Amino acid sequence: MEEKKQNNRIMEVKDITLRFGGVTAIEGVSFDILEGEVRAIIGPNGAGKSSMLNVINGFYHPQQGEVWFNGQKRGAMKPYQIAYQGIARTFQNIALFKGMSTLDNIMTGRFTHMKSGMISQVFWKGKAEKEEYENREAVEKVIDFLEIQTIRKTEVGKLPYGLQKRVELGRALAAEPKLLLLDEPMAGMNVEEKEDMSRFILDVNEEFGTTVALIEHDMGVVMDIADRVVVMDYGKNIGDGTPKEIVSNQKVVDAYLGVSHD
Amino acid sequence: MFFLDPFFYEILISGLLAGVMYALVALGFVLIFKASGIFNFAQGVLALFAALTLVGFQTGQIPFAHLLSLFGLHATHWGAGFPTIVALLFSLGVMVLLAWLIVQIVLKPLVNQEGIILFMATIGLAYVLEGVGDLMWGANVKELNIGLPEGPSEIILDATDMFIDKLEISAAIVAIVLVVSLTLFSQYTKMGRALRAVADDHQAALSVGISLETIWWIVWSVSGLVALVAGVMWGAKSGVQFSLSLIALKALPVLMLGGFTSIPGAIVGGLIIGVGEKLFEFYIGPLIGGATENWFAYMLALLFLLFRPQGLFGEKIIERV
Amino acid sequence: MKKFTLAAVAAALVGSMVPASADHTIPLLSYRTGPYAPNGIPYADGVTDYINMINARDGGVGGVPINLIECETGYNTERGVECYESTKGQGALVYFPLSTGITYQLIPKATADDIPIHSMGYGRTSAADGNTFSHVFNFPGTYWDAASIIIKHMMDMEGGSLEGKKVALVYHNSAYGKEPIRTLEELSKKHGYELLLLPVDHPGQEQKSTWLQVRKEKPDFVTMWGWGVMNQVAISEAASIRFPMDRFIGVWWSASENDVLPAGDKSDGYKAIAMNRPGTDFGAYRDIQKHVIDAGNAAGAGDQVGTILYSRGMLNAAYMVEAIRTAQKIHGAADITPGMMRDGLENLKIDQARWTEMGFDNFTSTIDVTCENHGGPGLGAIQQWDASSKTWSLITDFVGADRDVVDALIEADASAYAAENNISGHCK
Amino acid sequence: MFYREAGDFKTSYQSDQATFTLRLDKILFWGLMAIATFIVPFFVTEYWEKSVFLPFFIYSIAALGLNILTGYCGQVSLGTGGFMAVGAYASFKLMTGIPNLDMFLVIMIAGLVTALVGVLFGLPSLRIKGFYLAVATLASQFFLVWLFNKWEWSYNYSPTGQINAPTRDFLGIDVTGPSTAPWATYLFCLGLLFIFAWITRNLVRGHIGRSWMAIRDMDIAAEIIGVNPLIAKLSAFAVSSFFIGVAGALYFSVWLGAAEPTEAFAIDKSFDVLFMIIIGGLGSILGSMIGAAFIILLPIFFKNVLVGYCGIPTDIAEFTQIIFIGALIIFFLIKEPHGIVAYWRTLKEKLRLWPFPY
Repeated sequence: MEEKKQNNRIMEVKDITLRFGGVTAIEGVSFDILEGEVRAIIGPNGAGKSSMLNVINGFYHPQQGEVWFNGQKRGAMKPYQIAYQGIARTFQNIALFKGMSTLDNIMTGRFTHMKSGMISQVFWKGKAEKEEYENREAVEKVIDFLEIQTIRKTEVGKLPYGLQKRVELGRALAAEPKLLLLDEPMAGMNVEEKEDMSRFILDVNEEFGTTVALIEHDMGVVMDIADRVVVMDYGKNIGDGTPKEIVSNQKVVDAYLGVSHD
Repeated sequence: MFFLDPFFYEILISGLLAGVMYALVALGFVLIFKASGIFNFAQGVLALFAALTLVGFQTGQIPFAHLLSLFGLHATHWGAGFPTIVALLFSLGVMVLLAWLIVQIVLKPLVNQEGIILFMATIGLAYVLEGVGDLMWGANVKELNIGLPEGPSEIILDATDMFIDKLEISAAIVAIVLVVSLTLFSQYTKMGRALRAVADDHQAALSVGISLETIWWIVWSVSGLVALVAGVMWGAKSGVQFSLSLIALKALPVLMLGGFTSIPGAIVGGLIIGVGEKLFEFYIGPLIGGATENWFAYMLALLFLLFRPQGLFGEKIIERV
Repeated sequence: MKKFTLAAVAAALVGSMVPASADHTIPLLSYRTGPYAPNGIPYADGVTDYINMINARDGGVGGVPINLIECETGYNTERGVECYESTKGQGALVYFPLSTGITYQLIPKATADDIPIHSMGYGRTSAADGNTFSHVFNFPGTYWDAASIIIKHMMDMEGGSLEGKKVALVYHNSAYGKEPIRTLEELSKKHGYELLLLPVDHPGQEQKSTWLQVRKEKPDFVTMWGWGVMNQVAISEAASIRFPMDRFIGVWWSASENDVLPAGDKSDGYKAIAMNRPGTDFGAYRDIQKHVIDAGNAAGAGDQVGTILYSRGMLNAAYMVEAIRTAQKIHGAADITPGMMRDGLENLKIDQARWTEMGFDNFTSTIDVTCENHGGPGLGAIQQWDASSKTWSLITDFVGADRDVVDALIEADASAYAAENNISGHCK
Repeated sequence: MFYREAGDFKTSYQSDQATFTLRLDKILFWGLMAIATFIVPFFVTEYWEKSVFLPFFIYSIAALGLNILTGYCGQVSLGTGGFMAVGAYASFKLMTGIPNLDMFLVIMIAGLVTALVGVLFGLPSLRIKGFYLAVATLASQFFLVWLFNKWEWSYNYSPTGQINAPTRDFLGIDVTGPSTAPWATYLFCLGLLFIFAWITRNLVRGHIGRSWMAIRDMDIAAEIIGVNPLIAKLSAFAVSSFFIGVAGALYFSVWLGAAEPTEAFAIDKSFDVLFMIIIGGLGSILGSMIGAAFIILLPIFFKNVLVGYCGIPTDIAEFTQIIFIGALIIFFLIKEPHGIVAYWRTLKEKLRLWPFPY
């Protein structure tokens, strides 16, 4: 575990400020994510965590601040361009393609890997067909990995919540991202499901070497799986360090243990 | 300069009055969409049906006369009709009954379905109503006269040299009365507050003990009333016939512009569309061949939408993940 | 797929397998539904009642009864095609589609199938050129004749000259409505009036800007090629801006009671071109009353008897009956084929004496169809509406069109069609 | 008993992604195709051709096209009539401008022209969504019809704006004009429908189709996965308009032979095709065809039964028929909101598991 810390910074956000109209969602937040680590972002509701992820994958454009990815400063980019750079994510409220099967959802996750043109697609010959089967192999690996073989052909709208979360993880994994963003991957799960999910995240991190940044409320889980933690409250960065350092940080404890803000 | 053109003001006023007529139709759409999220394709046919029923009562037509003639009954009229006011009340009664039937037969089994499904159901409804209306009252043109003043207003003509139809002025007054009373109804009555609650959140409304069915019934009844008014106004102009149901097409750009959920939006949208299309047709139309009103109304609405995708008064769409 | 085959099988069973009967089969492509139903209903009733009367009174034509097959088109071309195909196999003698769109669609098709079309005052005007359009007939007059006669009437009102005057055409923005434009343009060159074109889109419930345009341009006359609800609205709008109604002249499809009644008293004095005399004081009407209506067999709801469009339907049916008779005479056979029917139509000649025999004394113009001229004489009269008595009455005699102008236009359009479709005239 | 997979599971991805996963389905389909191709042409009469098959095939192509846009990509469009008009007028200009051009090429080029127009009118979809977009597409509907009514070049300066299809051929066999053989137009349109259904199938099983469905189901998530919404939406508009343009060209040139924009391509067309795909099943190829059959053939069926068999007056028959169709639509929606094709699927599922329901 210790050796990871010497790795490169895969992502660095510097002094990000994001406002909606008059409301400031994020104010001057900076932190970094190292290659190969599991980085957790924690904080109370409305702290700006999800907004932070939205900034990282380009859905929100901050008024101020810089985002560095792979050692390069990122200009104004659309979310789909950022996907091509190798950032994938899951969502707090599941954002699966409800009308599609599990398989199709995960296949869609490989969109950035598929390049055959319209003509080839129309005639389903040559590149289109070959590419489809190659990518299918990769997807099958993800399916095996997440143990969701039996629901391969099921429409995801009909799956129970826990499985949907897993399919969503699969969709993000299928992209083979360099950086995987998980927005509350364990929200609404029971203990057993949380254990499963934690195991998947750790496996992803260890087997594929994927860098993971996740938002999570359950401090127990965060303690178990995160290498480093950044704490946000009211749009500000109020703590950054290893899980151990964080629990002993007074500001963090206040924010969490209900020192009233009113 | 065009504003020195004496016709500019007349076209402006004509446009405003036409806009009120469009808004009358659009209002029916808005009421139903706001309370139940249904895009009611049958609104135009509802207006036709209401007007047909009114004329039927007024002139004492025998319903389904043509169908009965198959069995050798050749009468078409009872011999006497009802006075206008009674006919109006009876027609309203029919619309309320119709609303109840629609809710019970069509909407109740489709609760919680997606918007497009409900939209489709109203298409089926439009077919049924069109058939029933024609079968009941016949497909010929019927004169509709409920005693509203007609012809150019002499006072305005003398004072300004403008021809403003009294019928349209009455339509504007009726529309204003309708909107004001609808607003008062939704602000100050228990039922009105319930309606707004449903519009905001179905679950919440249900949890405070308001039956969704009742709400829908009321909304469809009110919308039937609006359809009756629109049918009367348009029917007085052109006679009551199938084409009356096509006025719905005139209301769609108004809806786009005003937002599907806003009553003031329907009015303001109607005015903008009315004035816009009339000015364009009057000044630009002759240069490009005329008959531009149909598409221009949509283009105008489209232009607005490109800047405000949710319509002029629609609730702002906030995208979040 | 299952549903499709099922429907298709049933469709075929009832649609096309009915054997051709020995009767004279005449399909009636009507529209009793849809936006133009108010115009379609009286027309269809008129045709039906007249044919039923002929069957009841004379036992048909030449001893062979007429089998009228009604088929609802809703003024829709696609359904017109279905009607055509489903009745064709039953030995249909002639088609009168009652719609410009369906007529255009059927012209090449029916010609290839050797079945004549009679588009009575509608359809393709240049079909009056019988040399090119061998199977299409549009007597007693075409839209271009109508335009010319209307202009003539305007000239009469102005004491013989339209020089420096302004004439507006308010028209249904479709192929039908655009028909008279070229003729009116040609005539404006000849007579020196200025032509103002004011299209109105279907359905035409909102015409405020059109009529403001009229107020602004102050035309001396307005003529109208309207259809359906557009007529009613135009007439009320014209009355609302106090346009003198006797200077507002419609084509024969803007000339029914339906068009003027909704406007009430304001429509008094409105004029339109007519193919026949209004009213019911004719022998044929008395026969219909006696043999059909009193017998309880009136078509439709029976409430259209005596209206302008009902009479026009009767007239249309009368032409057909007379054409069958002519065909029987030419070919010396009681049973005739569609090809013979075509010959009958092409040789149709009805003078006033014959009209009187048929029970249409002084009802309409004489008919004289030749191989070259399928447009008949091209005569029309002007009728005027009296709002107080709610009746139409003719105010002029049947007069002819400006043949120089109209014929040249027909010639030009027909030869263009002939060139496009490699038709060499069949008359010479 | 026979209706199930042989053993379970596929040994290759190829067979897993095949169009027909069940053997019986495959046999049924190709059997039907063989009958349609080799047997029906010998028996097809003009009535069947002009009133049943051609409208069914042509509307199926249009419905497939709209289904790509609305069913797969989620963009509700009411511009179908206008786009059909573009196809029809493009084919008319090609037929009269280049008389020797093969009809197949005419149809394809007409499709391409429509695709371009479709992309242009698809641009607002980048900002406008849902019913607002549906109403916005009406702008294209009304504008295009107005344009073809006014633009004299488009109808070769004929005095009325009516266009007529001259006689043209496909590989030497006449498929347009008044004296075509029923089997020729039947096979021509059947072939095109087959090709377009196959193209649809290919597109929707690949990544382009998935990008459309992703936009339909959750556009924001799709964008974050890497789908460029501009390209996804506009490609759907292009492909959809291509299909609809082809349908419009066939509608005018092969089926009707004459057209006038204000009547043939009016707003009713747009609504009818939309009804087809909703009733048949959004996002389903078979559903598009079932919907086309429902809207096009059911009225003919009713008409023939009510007027032909029962002898009811035409207008009463017509009213009864629309009441019945309306009631049927409502009934189907209550029973199966996802279109008739969902019925079919349920039936298949039951067959597969029979005799054990669970």
